Amino acid sequence: MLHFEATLLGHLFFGLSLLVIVALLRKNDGLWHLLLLGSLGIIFYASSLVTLFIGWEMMGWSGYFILSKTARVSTLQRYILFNLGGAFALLGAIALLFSFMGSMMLCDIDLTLLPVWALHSVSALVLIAVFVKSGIIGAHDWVVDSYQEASPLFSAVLSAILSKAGIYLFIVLLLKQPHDERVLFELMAWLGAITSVVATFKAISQDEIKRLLAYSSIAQLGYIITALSLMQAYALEAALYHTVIHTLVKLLLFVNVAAIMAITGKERFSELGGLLYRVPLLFVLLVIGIIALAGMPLLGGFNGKFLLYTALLEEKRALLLATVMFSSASAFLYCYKLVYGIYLGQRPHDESPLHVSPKSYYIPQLLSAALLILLGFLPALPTPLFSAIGVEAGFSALEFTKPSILNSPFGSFNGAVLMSAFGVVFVLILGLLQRVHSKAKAAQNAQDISYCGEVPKAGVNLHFGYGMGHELGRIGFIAFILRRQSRRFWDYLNLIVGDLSILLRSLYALGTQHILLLSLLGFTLLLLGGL
Amino acid sequence: MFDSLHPLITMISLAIFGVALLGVLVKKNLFKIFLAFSVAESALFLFFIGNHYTPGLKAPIAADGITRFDPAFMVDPLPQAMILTTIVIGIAVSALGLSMVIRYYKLTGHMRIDKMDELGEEQ
Amino acid sequence: MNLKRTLRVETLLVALLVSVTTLVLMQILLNLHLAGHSLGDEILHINAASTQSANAVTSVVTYFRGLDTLGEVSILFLSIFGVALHMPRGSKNLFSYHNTLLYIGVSILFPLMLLFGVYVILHGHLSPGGGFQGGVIIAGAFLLRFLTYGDHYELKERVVSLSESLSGAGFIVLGLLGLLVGDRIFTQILPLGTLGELLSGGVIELIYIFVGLKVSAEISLLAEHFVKAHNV
Amino acid sequence: MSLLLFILLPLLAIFLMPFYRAYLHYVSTVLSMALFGLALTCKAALPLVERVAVDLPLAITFELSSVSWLLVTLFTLSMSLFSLYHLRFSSNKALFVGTNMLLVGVIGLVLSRDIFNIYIFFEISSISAYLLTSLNQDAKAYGGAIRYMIIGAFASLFFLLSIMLIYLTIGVLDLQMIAQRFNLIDEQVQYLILLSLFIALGIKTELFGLNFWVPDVYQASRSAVSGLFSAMLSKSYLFLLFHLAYLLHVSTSQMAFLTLVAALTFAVAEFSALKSRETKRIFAFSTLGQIGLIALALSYGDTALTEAALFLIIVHALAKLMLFLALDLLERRLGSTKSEIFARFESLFLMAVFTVGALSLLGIPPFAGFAAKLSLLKGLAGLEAYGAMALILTVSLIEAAYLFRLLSGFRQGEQKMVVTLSPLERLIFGVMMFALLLLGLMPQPLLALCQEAAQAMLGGYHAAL
Repeated sequence: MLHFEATLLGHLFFGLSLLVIVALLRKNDGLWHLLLLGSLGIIFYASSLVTLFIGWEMMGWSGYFILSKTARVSTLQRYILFNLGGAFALLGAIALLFSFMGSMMLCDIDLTLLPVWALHSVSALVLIAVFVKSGIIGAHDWVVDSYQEASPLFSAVLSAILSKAGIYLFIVLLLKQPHDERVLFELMAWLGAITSVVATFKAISQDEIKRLLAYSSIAQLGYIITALSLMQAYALEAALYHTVIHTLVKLLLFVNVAAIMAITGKERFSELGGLLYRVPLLFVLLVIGIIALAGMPLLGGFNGKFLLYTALLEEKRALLLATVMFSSASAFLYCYKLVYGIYLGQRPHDESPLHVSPKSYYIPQLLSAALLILLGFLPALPTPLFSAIGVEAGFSALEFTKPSILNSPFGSFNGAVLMSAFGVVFVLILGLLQRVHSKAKAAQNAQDISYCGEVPKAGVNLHFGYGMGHELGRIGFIAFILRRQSRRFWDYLNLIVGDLSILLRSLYALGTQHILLLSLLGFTLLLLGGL
Repeated sequence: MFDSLHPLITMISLAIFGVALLGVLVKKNLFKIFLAFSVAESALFLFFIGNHYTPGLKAPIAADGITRFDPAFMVDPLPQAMILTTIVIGIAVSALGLSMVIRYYKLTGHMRIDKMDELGEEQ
Repeated sequence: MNLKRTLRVETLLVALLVSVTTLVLMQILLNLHLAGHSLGDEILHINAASTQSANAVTSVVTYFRGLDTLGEVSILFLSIFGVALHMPRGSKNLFSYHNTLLYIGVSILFPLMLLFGVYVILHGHLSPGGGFQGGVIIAGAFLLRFLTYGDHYELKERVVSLSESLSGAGFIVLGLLGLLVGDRIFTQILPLGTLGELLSGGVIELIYIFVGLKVSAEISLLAEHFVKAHNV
Repeated sequence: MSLLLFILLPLLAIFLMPFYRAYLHYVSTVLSMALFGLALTCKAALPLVERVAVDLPLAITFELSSVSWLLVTLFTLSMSLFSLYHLRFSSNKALFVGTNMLLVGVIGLVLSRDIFNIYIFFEISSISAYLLTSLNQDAKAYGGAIRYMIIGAFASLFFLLSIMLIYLTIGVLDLQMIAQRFNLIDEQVQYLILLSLFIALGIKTELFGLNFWVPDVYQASRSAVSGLFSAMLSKSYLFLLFHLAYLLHVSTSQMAFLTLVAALTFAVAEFSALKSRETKRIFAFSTLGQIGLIALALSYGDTALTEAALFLIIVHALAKLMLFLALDLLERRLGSTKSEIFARFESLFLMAVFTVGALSLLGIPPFAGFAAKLSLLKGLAGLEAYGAMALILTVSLIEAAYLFRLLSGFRQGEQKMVVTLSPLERLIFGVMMFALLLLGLMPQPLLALCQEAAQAMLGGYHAAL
């Protein structure tokens, strides 16, 4: 049943998952994490469809049992039902493929041989699995609840690596599509873009930190889905690059939040603030993560976005490019909220004691921050690996000159020069501020805003970090997004299925004589029918 | 009137079978249901043996003068053996059923089939 | 008499359905073409030769289809066991009124019925009757005693269960012997004797004695449990 | 060595019961294990045909084809596991007689090739099932048993009617000879015989429209006994129904009707399990669902699908027996089988047992259910039965919903009763879990056996088409 084969793509994804899981391994739930790592290994090194599916399902239910330590039953049910829904769709696609291909081996899969209707149904079924796993809008309820209710470190694993399984599945199964049958992937591109816009605005209006990060990973995965749906060499590199960056960023952010929760025991913006001077190192690490997350030119985050924008330009998808840019720009709002809400502003009034965060939380953060900075200096470092994967998947090789120069269809930029220039400017401004800081007057308490001629009452908390998203609701377009709840659709569906089950179950509460009557009725009707 | 008794026997036995089925489906008392089942079984036996019997044939036993077993003047012994077995099975089922009904009556105080509500979802 | 109370609508509907079913069955089964040559004719031809038993039905029941009888005996055992399980023997007899006329009559009749029962069992392969019929006659005799002797009369548990189990085991061992001695289960391992003699029919007679013993023990046990089910 | 030993030895053990009244559970274990060993030894000499007392056309033929061999081995294995589980408890006369009679009836149904003899084993298995249902001797048990008897008597009426019609119109009782002469009789009587057989066996196979009594019976009887019912009873009737259907060359439109009924069985049963609060009823609905699935696969008459169905029969019997025995453990300690007992016990081993059982039922890798579901879907895709595939995949989601709701009970509840298992119980459940895992990872050897059995079962049917 199990056939394995090492591929470059497998090495990349398994390397990432190894990095994430080993970095977050704790002693008490080690067994389940190793089982999870095993199932990821099975997925990423599977050479037959059956092995891929076995790994996929084992990842599903081992994740279920880790999540079941902390999550509520309704979230667990939602998690397992969405995941199994995707998995059964994948199983249907595998059975369908087998009936046409005759063999289960991945190397024999050639989608061009399929008749059109079979191609569309197989792609649709696999896409269901991909969409559910990466939490595309509509199938994202389980993502948000599970990330919030998982233990802090496991939500890091969930967001950093488990969500990438869908990406791997798409690359392995659907990337080699015949050119003329692309209508499904047009839809997929738009779905990815819409997801990122909606998820970004939902993220901004969240009060719990982990829900914000959950919506943010949905948004980032939306970019990757859009990149993949273009099926073009640079778009594939953009997707792979963004996968690596997203794994590192989410690992950093979630562990950072875990450290904050370990220190303060709080997980809402409204209960946090002003921790800059308590844990400056965490603040610096978070800022590095934010810069990469927002895709600003400095750190690695920009490279993935840069490739995605140029690929979209090359494919002449202007409207799609505009949407992606809009959502990526507005993404900066929740990045700023993350920094401001936790570290800047003033301490809340309850002054609960602060604990010291465990040392082991710093290691993964430092590791991923270092990698992000490295990718900032040498943006084209992974390009040879990505181009080899692209060639393996049947695309043309990418041009590669030096690790520090990232080329794309519309020009290239030198990361090293950029980073060093920024470093010099940063040091200059820091020195300037340091001298000015000595003459600045320290505010006695949170209420001292005499420079604007107003003295607020004692109870007022001026730290508006948590309220940042509220006024967004007044904008018509965003209010429309925030009000739409796909959860209501799934709950309504659950209600209908529940009522149908109670109705059907009443059949099994019939009296004995009614059962006999039905059988006799059936006998007579069939007899009359058959004569 | 008939060239052979078979149509008559079939009609009578199926009529009894119908009445017995009606008894099973309508009667509320458990005892009567089990009795209706044994009536239905006997109706089937009547139908089966009746259709095997043609007037003038003797029982398949070599006694008082008959020494040769010849199908020309002897009835087919196999249905008799089958019915002998099914009768005993019929007794066995009704004896077990009635003993359970008695015990059920002692436990719940009623023997009505439409009031048997111990099983189901609410319990 | 209030028509509505006696003829509920549901009964009418069910009656309609059942009558439709019966009429359709009648329509099919009335012009039934019977099989020209059936298994029974086959048996009649070879009965004399292979079993030397005068009663063809007995030879079918015990020899040609001996396994069905074994199955049927185990079904009887199963249901009697169920009855004994669900209705344990009370001490009070339902018919414990004392009637001297019945008492004298039954004490005369009891041995005669036993004798007649044994006769019917033993002559299963010669005349109509056999294990089942004889067993039930013997059980009838015991039932008569229950009706008249009141509470203090009861079957000896040891004897009844012993005879029941030994006769059942005997029946099976006879079948297994057929496998060891002959080439298949339930073959004729005893000499066939000549038709019409008491000792004819080979294994048939022995099987029917075992069946007779078992049925008489079980049906009398059944009678006792039903008769003494009063205050359980 | 003869096939009849499978039937005569248990009967002998039952008749000689008064001699070893106190050691019944030991005798039952040794007997079922001996029969299991016997079944394994006669694998080499398949197909074994044996005639009782005389030669055809009068004899009762017994045949151990590779399908029957597979089923007999499964039944004796489940019986051995069942009696091993009961070794700990004191020897119970009724349980000994009921279970061994059930084994005789079920093996007889699978081996016998004579229509009247099948009726005898039909009655033996039914009456022992009635007895086993009423084992608890309380109002609930008797209510269930009486309902079961009434419906069983109704089924045996129709079975009797069909046998009588067969003998009246064809004059023979051996299945092979009936099959040869079946299309000589006129059309309507043929249809009537097939229909009454379908009603009788449909009730016993628990197909849709005829299975509304099943949850009550499973709820009335003890969990361990329900485990036996779902592992042995319904499977043997499934084999009988389709064996007769293939033998009597049922028309493709009637087979399509069977497919529809099977699909309905699967869907309705799984749907009604969703909101049920009584664990035994949930497992009963799950058994009905799996039977619907097996019947669906068998009704296509295709070798690949029959192979998947036979594999599913074995895997489901093992998984369901394990679940019911574990439930029996809980029922004895906690007294009730409402679905909240899952939140009221504390035992890591038992949680693992329920989890493995539920995952295998669902067809989730790496357990055996997955291999069965995969070969089923591959077979259906091969026949381009996409509707059936879609049905199986969507309804499995419903199945996942209620099974995982049960499992989620482990995490809730505060004061939990610690349940300790004896080493023997750990061994039994450990062996069954290992078997499910092994069959999941390496199903090929068993699949090959099922393939050979499927060809044997369908040989005649394909030759005639």
